[in-house]
Amino acid sequence: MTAPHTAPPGPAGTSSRATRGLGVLSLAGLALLLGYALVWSPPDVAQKDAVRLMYVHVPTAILAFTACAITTVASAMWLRRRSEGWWVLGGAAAEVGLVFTGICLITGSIWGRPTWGTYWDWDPRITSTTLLFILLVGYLALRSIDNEAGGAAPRGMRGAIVGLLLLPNVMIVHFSVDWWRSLHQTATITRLDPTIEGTMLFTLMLGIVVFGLVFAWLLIHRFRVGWLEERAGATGLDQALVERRAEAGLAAAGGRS
Amino acid sequence: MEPVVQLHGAVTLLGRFPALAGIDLEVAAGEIVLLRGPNGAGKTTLLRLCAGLLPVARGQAVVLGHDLANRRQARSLRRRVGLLGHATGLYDELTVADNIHFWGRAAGASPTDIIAALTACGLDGRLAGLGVATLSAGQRRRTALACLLARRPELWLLDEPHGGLDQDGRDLLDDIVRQAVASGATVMLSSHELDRAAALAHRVVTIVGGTTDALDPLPTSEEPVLVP
Amino acid sequence: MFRDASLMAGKDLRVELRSHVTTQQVAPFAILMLILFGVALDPDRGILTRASAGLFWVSVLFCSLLAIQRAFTIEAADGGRDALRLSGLDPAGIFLGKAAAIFVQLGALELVLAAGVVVMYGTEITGLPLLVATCLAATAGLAAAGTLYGVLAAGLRVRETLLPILLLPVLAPVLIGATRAFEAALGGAAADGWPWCGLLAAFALLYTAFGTLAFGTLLEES
Amino acid sequence: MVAMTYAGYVGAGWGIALVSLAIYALRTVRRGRALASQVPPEERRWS
Repeated sequence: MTAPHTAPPGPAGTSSRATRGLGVLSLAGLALLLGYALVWSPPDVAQKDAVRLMYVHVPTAILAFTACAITTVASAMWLRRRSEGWWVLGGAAAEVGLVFTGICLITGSIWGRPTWGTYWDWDPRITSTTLLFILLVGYLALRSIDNEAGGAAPRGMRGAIVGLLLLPNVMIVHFSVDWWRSLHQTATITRLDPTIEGTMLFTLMLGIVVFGLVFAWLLIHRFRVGWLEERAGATGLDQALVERRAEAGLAAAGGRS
Repeated sequence: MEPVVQLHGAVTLLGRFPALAGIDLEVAAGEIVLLRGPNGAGKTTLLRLCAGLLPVARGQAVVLGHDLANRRQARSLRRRVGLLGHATGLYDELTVADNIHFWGRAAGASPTDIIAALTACGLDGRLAGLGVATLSAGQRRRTALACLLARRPELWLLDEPHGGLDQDGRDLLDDIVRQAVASGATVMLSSHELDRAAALAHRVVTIVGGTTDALDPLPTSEEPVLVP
Repeated sequence: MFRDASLMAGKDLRVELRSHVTTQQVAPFAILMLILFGVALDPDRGILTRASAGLFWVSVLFCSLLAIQRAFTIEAADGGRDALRLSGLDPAGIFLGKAAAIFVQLGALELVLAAGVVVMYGTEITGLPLLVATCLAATAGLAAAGTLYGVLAAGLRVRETLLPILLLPVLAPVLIGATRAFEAALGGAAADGWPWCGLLAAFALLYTAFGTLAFGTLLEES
Repeated sequence: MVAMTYAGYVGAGWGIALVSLAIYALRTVRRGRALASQVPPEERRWS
C-alpha cells in the first residue's frame, strides 16, 4: 500500500501526490492506532482484552455502511446526470465497502468467541451485516454483467436501480432484524460499554479516523481504476464514426473491382 | 406538409459501436421507402431508431413531429408507429386470436379493427384458435402482421417483411402495405427481395457503413451505385 | 394505467391457464419442499409443528422465485421486450399487471401450502384474520419486489442464478415479518402479530410505489 | 503487552484485517498500473 518511490515518466498508475500523502498519513495513523489499540489502552472490565478487537470492528462497520450510502447517492446522481464518474464511484464504493464488510464480519466473529463463547450469534447487527455483504456481492455481480453486455441501452440502468435501493434495503433489513430479535430475547451483552471513557474512547475515535483515511485512500484508487477501465480500449466517438463510415468506402471498392 | 421522418446526421450507438454513423434521410407522408444495403449496414438499427426504441447520440431525428432526442417524446411516438421486426413479440402459449386481441387492445384498437385485421391477414377461422407455438414461421409472420395492422400505425417500419412468407403471404403483405399507404400511412421497409420490394417502393435508399451517402433513384442498375 | 394493468394481468393469467406451469410444476414443487423439510427434520419431535410458520414462508419464498422467473420468461421469448415498449402500454400498468398476476398465482400456491402444512405438519389454524391479512400483505410485497428485480434480471444470460442473490436478501424482511406474524397467530397471541403485518404492508406499499415509478426507465434502458 | 488475555483472538482479528486490506490495496494499485498504460495521459487527470 505504499506509493511508488519515483513517479516514472511513462504510465504511472492510479496514484497522485494527494493520494501519496494520504497513504503516508494512513500508514502512520495505522502504526499509532496499533500502539494505542494493542498496548497503551487498558483492557475492558467485562470483555478483558477482547475489547481491542473493537477498535478495528467498529470503524470497519461504520465505513461499510458509509460505503453503502455512497453507492446509493452515486446511483441517484447517475440517474440524474448520467455522467460516467458517478457510475464508477458507485462500483468503487461498493467494492471497498465489501472488503470492509468482510473485515467487520470476521473481526466481529472472532470477538464473539471469547466474549459470547460462540463465533456466531443471531445478533441483529451480525445478521443484517451479513445480508449487507450479500447485497453488495449481488450488486457487484450485476454490474460486472452490465459491463459485458453491450446492448442498445446506455448500460448501467439495472446497476443504478439496484444501487439506489441498496441503502433503503439495508435499512429495512436492519430494522426488521433488530425488531425480530428484540421482541424475543433480552438484549445481548452490549458490545461496547456506552460509558467508556479516557484512553479507550480516544482509541476508538482514533480507529474511526485512521480507518476512514484508509477507506478514502482505497476508494480514490479504486475509483481511478474504474475510470481507467471505462477508458481502456475505448476510442472516442469521432474515431469510431470515421471507422464505421469507412465501411461504405470498402464496400464500394469491393463492388467495383 | 412536414416530412414524416427527418434525420440529419443522426448517429445511434449500440453500446459503443456507432451502428448509425450519420444518416440523412427525409421521408414524405404517403411514401414507401426501401432501405437496402449489405448485412450490418444499419438498416435494422435505422428502423428501430425511427420506432423510437433507440436514442440519437448526435444529429437530429424527428419522426411524426416527435423529437427523438427527448425521451418522453420518443416514448409517445411509439404508439403511432408499427414495427415488424425479426422477432415477432408473440406469446407462444396463447392463440393467434388471443395475441392479436392483446396487442391490439394494448395499442387501443377497437374490437372491429382487431377482427378486421384478423380477416385481412387470412387468420380467421381455424388458424385463429391455434396456439402460436404450433405455427410455422410464415404463419407467425402473418400473425405479427395482423397485430401490426390492428394498431393502424401512421408509420410502418417493416424489417425484412418478405422473409419467411410464401408467395400468397408476400402478395398479401404487398396489398396490405399499398392499402395502408392509400389510407395515408407512410412505409419504410428493408428487404433482400429487391425486385419485389422495388416494385412496391417509390424510392430506394442505400445504407452502407451506417450512412446514407448514396440516394439512388429507381430503377437501379445491376451494379450497386455507391459513393465512397 | 389500471386498464393496462388489468389487460397485462389478464394476459399473464391466460398464459398460465394455457400452460399450467404454476399448477403442474410450481405447486408440486411447493408440496415437495414440505415433504423434504419433513424428511430432513425429525417429524416425531414436534419440530415441524413448531417451525411450520417458518417452513411455510421459506417455501413461499422459493416458489416466488420460480413464479417471478416464469413471469419474465414469457416476456423474454421472441423479442417481447421491444414489443412491450412499442405496445403503447403504460409501464406503470405493465408493472402493476405483472405484479398482480404474480400475486394471484402466489396466493393460490399459499392455499396449497397451507393445506399441506395443516395436513402434514399437524398445525392447527388459529387467529385466521391475522393469517389472511399477513398472507395478503406479504404476498403483495413479494410480488412487487419480485417484479421489480425480475425485470432487472430478465434478458441477462445469467438471470436464473442472478435473481436469487439479488432478490432473497431484499425479501429477508418479508420472511421475518410473515413468520413472526404467523407464529403469533398460531400461538394464540394475535396482538403480537399485527405490528409485523403492518411492517409487511409498509414493505409492499414501498415497493409498489417504487416499482410503479421506476419500471418505465427499467423497461426502457435495460 | 504482558500477559494479554485472548492474545490469539486479538492477534488473529487484527492480522486478518490488516492483511486483507493490504492485499486489496496492492491488487487495486496493480490493476491501476496495468490499465494506465492503455489509456492516454490526458484521460488520467490526477497524474
